[in-house]
Amino acid sequence: MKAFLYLLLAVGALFNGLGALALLRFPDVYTRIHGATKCTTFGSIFSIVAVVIYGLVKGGGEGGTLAIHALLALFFLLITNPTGSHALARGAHRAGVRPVGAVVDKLEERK
Amino acid sequence: MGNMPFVVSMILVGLGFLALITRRNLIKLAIGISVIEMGVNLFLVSLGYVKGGIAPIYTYAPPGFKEMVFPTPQALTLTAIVIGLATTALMLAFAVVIYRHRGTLDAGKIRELRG
Amino acid sequence: MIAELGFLVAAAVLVGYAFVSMARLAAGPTTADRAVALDTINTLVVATMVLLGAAFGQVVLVDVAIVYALLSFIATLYIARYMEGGLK
Amino acid sequence: MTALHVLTLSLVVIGAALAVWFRDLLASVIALAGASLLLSLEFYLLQAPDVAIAEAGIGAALTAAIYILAIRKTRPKEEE
Amino acid sequence: MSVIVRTISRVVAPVALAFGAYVIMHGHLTPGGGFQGGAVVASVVALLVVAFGAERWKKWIKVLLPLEDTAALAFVILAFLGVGATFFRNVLAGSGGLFGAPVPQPGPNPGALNTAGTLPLMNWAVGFKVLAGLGAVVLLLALFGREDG
Amino acid sequence: MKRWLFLAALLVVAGYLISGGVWLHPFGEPARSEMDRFFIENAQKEVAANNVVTSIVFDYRGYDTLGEATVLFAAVVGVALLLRKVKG
Repeated sequence: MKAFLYLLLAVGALFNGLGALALLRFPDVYTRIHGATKCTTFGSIFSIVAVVIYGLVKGGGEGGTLAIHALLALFFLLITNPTGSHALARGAHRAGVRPVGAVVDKLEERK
Repeated sequence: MGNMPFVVSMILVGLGFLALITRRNLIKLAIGISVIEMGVNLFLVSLGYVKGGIAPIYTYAPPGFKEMVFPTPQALTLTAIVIGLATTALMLAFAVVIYRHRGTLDAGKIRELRG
Repeated sequence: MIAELGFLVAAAVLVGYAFVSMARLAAGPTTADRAVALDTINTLVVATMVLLGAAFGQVVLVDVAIVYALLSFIATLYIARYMEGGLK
Repeated sequence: MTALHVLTLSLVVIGAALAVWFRDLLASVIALAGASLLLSLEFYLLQAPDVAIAEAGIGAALTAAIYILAIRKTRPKEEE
Repeated sequence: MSVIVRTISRVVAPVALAFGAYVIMHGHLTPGGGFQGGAVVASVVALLVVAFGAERWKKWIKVLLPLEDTAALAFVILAFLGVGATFFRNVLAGSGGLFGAPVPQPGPNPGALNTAGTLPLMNWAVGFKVLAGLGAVVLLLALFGREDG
Repeated sequence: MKRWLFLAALLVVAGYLISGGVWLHPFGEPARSEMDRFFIENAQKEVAANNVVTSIVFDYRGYDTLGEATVLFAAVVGVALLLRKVKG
């Protein structure tokens, strides 16, 4: 059980680290949005699910409340995080930021 | 570690004063005041911290707890944060109205264009 | 079942990643880069808060994480709307 | 514990310094929002969840909102 | 803003309102209270302004500004309830009526909702005050400077 | 000359502030604790609230909250007076 929790935490930390690395290494805004948002959201799922399982195993009123509240936090994170990234990518495109090294911009051609 | 929260709150206050002294944009001055506010809030809350204490809430507290963090500075900080937002909004409203009337946000130029 | 230490270490690692995001916030050439860094810090802090709530053994602390998860994207929306040229 | 305190406090100082240092007002506001976010994490570590919720609700959404609205109504750059 | 943001805002705004009500209602049991819950609900106003535009909510100012005054009045009246003994005396605590139950047992406990006397009522008053004040501030700043005012 | 004077004054103020932080009483061991211990021990009996902070905000130190409400009211009235367009 404990090993499983540690495995979940390690996977979560790994994916969050990949997201942070993407933020540092990728060349332009759109690839950074892609890497950072996707990896951190996916890694946070693992981290929070570890807390949920811990709460469920602990049981009682305290553990159940912990599991429910952590699941609520995960649910809201999953709803709001992609929305923010979508709005940000759209705003960056409207503001005139162009992708680095892009050969064709289909969104621009449609206008 | 040592007294790091106190030192950090002092550094925040110093940074805010630096912004207030060296910058002339009115919105930047509001940002400097916000930074000072952050420093003061951090100072108050860290004054009430007790080593090994838990949050001052009895709901689902761990059964064998020894200490509780002191609640009075937290109560004072709580009101200070809301007041801070309200006064920041008042400052920004003044900045917007001044820009509408004078066409500039520079504090020095506003003083020259008196009348 | 002493997993609290694991939660604490994982939280410290996540806060360490926030340094990388802060570097992008400092360096980012455009406003959008900085906003992406802010978004990443938001997600990392929410995960950290949930982990620390379990590590401290205090259930009531997790409410803070819910507030952050619910409200942190409003600032991102304002920045995006500003860059689109709205909010006139 | 100590390591978490040190990391979070350094991040708060970096965020506040960036907020003071940037010339672009929007970037400055973004750095201020980041510093406020990490300050809320520090309140959480100092076992003050009430203050952390207040700082979360106000620092995450409302401060950035009113600053960006005010910048939109005025000039985005700080003139030299 | 785009359709995606509007749809998600329609989902998130009621949920955030409900969570703000939870934070205000459980102010005497869990972290939270009038200030925090009011800030959460005022953030919902900010979300609606950015997602749907400010003109749509223009007439809300006429509601929010009087609501703030009314909530302030309610808070002062609640404070005057205990004026026989002292100002801000908690007269309802332990009286056995509404919100008058004593704490289940001293020390750590799961908590019960109808404890704490006038504190929940004051939480609601201050919550309405903060949400009305900060929401009105955001709306006024968003509406300033438009031609149709 | 003026710049050097400014830098010197800055250094003096920064040194003053930081030494004040360093030589305060140690972090985690508050100097005076009678009032807070009274609140922590008696909040459940007197106010019947589990959250000690709320019991302080609204009961023990209610005057602070009254003053806060006044300041918030004044700030909102000021913003409304500044930004509201006068009709007619």
